[in-house]
Amino acid sequence: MRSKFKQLGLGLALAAFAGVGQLALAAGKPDPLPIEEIGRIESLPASYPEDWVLVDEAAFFSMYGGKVIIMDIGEKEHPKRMKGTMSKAMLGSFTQSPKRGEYYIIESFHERGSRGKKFDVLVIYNKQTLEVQKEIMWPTDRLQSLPEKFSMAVSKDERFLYVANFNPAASFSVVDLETREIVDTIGTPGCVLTYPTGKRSVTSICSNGGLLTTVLDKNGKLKSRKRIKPFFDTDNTPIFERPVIVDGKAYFPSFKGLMHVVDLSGSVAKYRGSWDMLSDEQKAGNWRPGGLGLAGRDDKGHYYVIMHPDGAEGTQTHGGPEVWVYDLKKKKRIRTIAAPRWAVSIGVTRGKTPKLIVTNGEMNLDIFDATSGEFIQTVSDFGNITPLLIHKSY
Amino acid sequence: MRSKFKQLGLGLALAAFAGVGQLALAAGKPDPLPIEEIGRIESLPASYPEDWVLVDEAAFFSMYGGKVIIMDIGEKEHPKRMKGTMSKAMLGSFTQSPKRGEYYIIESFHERGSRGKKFDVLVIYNKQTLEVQKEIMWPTDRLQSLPEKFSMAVSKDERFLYVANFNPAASFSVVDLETREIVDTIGTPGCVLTYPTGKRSVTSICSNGGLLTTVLDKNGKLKSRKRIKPFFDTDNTPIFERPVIVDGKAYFPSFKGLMHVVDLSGSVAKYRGSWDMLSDEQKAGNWRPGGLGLAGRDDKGHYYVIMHPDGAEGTQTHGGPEVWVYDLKKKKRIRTIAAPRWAVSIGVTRGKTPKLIVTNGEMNLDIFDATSGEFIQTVSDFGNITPLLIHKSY
Amino acid sequence: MKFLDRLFEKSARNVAQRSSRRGLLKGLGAVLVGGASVPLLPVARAAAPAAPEHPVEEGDPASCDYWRYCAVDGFLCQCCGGTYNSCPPGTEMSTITWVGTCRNPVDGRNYVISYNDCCGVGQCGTCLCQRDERDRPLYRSDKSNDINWCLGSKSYVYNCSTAIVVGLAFDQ
Amino acid sequence: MKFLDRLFEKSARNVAQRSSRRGLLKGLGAVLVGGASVPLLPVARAAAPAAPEHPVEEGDPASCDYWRYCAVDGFLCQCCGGTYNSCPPGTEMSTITWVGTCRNPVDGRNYVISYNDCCGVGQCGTCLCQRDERDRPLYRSDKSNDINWCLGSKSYVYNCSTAIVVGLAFDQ
Repeated sequence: MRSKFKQLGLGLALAAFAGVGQLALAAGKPDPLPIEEIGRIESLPASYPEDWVLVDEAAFFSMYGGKVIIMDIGEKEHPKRMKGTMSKAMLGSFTQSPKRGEYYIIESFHERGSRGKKFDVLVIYNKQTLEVQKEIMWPTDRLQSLPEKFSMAVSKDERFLYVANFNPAASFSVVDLETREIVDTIGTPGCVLTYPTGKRSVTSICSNGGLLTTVLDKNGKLKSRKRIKPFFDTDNTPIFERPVIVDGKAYFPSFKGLMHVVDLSGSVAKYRGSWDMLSDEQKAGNWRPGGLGLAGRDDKGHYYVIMHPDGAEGTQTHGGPEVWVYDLKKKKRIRTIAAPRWAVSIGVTRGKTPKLIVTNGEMNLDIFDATSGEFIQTVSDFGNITPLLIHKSY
Repeated sequence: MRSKFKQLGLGLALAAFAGVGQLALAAGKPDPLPIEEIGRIESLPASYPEDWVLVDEAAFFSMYGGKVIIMDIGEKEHPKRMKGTMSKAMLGSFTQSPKRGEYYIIESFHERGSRGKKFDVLVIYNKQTLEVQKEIMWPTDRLQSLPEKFSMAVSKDERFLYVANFNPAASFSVVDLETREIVDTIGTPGCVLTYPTGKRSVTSICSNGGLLTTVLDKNGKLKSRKRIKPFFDTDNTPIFERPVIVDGKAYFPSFKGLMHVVDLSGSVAKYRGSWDMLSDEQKAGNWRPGGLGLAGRDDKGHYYVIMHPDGAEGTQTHGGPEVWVYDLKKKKRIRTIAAPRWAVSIGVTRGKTPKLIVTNGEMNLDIFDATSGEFIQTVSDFGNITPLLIHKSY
Repeated sequence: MKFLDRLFEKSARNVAQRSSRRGLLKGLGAVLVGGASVPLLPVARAAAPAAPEHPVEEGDPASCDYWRYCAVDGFLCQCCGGTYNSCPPGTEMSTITWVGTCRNPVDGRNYVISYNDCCGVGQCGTCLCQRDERDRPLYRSDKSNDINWCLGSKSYVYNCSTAIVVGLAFDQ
Repeated sequence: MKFLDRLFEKSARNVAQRSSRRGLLKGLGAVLVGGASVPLLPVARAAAPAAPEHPVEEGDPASCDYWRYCAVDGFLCQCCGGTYNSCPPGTEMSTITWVGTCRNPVDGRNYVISYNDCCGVGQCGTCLCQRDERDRPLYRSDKSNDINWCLGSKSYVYNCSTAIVVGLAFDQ
């Protein structure tokens, strides 16, 4: 049926065009606009400009429609900001391999929307065409939660992808990015998430306040496990599970502003102690870190974190009115950036003139010069409902 | 794995409860709150109150998440308004059988969100439990468009369900609601939609400005076809494809306010002429009908339609600032109801004290007393993004 | 400041915060199982009617500051066609979940509240309530409301959250 | 008044209406096929470069009042990672579609515009534009923008709409 219509349409379109030359001639006007090509699709550069970011739109009000939106947050003209989109259904997770030029999304579906068999799929995208390169049907339940940067990670050499599972037994699966096959699924009893460690290890954070490092062999299979003893109390001195990694060290602030340092540069994680993020005065005001994607870093290795005053039990997830910037070597705050429309999550772009991106209380993006703290613009109206994580581009 | 956790949880919950009696005794306080049942699900009455309506939420910004929301629009307290929800993916269509106490939704899916094989499913719901009774995989492409009341219909005796298809060849399928099987799929060349006609006929509206009635036999299979000659010019004097049916007659206003009447009470549709909805003065002001679900009726048979001044080519879909009410027998406007926040679609509840529901310009629902025109309340914040059709309940 | 509340100007819901930190449930494993506990229920039901003084609570179960919601993060089923302890029609109640410990202001006791999600259909989309008191990150999954707890139900699609009394806290 | 424009206060887009009614395309069948017309294109391309005077247009293709959008109803691909006549990365262009007849204000000619949808991924969600001039209900499917024209593509999921010149209107 369809091909029949195509033939009909083609014939008629040709007939329509046949009249063009005559009309132009008769009127003495410039030639009419040419008939244009149909089917053109845009593509993206192999290396994205520094101001481009990938926004994890969790779509909390309609989770079927989650997506990753590629945005130029430095662009002043709204229509030029959005560069492309990938689907990310039911709180899907996103990560990327800069070297391979690939994006990884693991997402979930039921056969019929909210009904029928549920299954998870890992999808590999080409970053220039945003075309699906491969879909890998998942053998278990991936970890499905509010967006977490470390529910997926790539190994240092970008050979392996680690994906957290939770059903509610916790494990992670290892995907060989060369062969695009799952090579192992490894249990992490009582521990979750996949912090990339050393060359081929994965560290997870545990219900006892310690860590678990899973060491892989060169093929990505389980080689050994090592538990790191508890360094915090999950009830009374909890830490955020969302570290920022700088020079091989992972920085985990506690709810109350004690910064724990974990060395992930070797084959097994090592706890490196803690330091206080707050002065006595700040403590008196109950200043605390908090938010969802609450922290980030720039290429200088400076640490950015959302802070709020009057902290109390329950405020840890609610964001704050300021972003504080720390020199991690000096263990010292070096500046503060006011977030007048509130901050729930943040991101920092790469390069010498980094921008700070703040998901504000209205779920729009406020853009600041990360060095001067100067407000640049608000980016909104790009299909954003709950843009809860901001990823750097490469 | 899961059953193991269940056992653990059960044991611990029992242990927790064991302490209750002792504590109460010791404190001399009233007994503590009892442990509550887990797993209770609400259900709805067999016959809904008159003020309940079914809102077709098209979810134009995230079509995967379309739904039908059952709302008590007379209720003053927000938390008591929403009664239940059914999914309706990718511009799904909705209709109902009052006698059978069933709802019908035909919706579309890809195997993986926006990728993989696409398929359509007809879903039969029980109106009290909102549980799926049966899913029928669809043999062709249903008509997928902005919400249309007559893309589905039930026969007068509620034995058969008619569902419009479009791929882009137009047809409809007949479902036997007794056996819940498809009995026939019947082509309607150049004609679309399913206006129920007589006992077992279906009338469609055609690209030549005429109609086509398909007569079915007692088993729901094609018996004969009859074309009704054109009564309007689809280019120059177009009509809305959204009739309101009163006493077996379908009322189709033209874009410019000429009301065409089609008798659907017999086995074949009959054109019954037209009458002018507008006075000369109203015509001078270019008052015209317009909107999406632009018209409705009450149990007295009065006709409600959204009107706008300064009509022009293109304004026909944009809604208007007033609802006009007509006595169809007298062919006369009997009152006007101002819609101060604009009207895009309307619905009218059943019963002796009908309410007029207006989907306003902010995509909230403004509720009016349909008889007095008095504004009652605005209903918002119920997951509404694009609530484009309002269905009566039974 | 709860970020999701600020999403839609449409929402007029004013979500007050309550501090309800006394009474900490200890000793549970990684996951508390809320559902399918049929053998448990007769015990509870038998105890309650025989009590000389009726157990009491007060407050508005459609309001985010209702006492049971101290650790909630989601849409309140009370506004979605369900109630504070039952699911809307056409959904199912999750069998595994997270718990909080909330203080009933009437009797001063701390109760273990199971926040069983209702699953299926799609997100309810109203009465969003984010309290998060004693909510913990994913590494304490028994207390983490960031996880999609429809995990394990027939439908993994989150609709709304209930708040069900499942016991008294141990360390009161 | 275009109802979908008023949806989100976030959207600052001011959508002006234009009246562009001259030039009515007649005689097409039920459906105009926009895509896969490879044999057609060399004709167009050969004619254009040889023209003594260059064909011209003006206006902002990101604005709803751009001349080509006279019959559009949807998200403008120009804002979605595509352009007025190309699709965003990762989507595909529909092969069947509806058409409008719009007047190019520069040369005064009426052109047939094919509103090929870009399909896949999900709705773009910005630059919503509803003009609907000479849009007709479903019974004139060749001119109806209420239909999901991703019908027939690999993905039936609507992302955004382009506006492609496919010819001059007959009855100019």
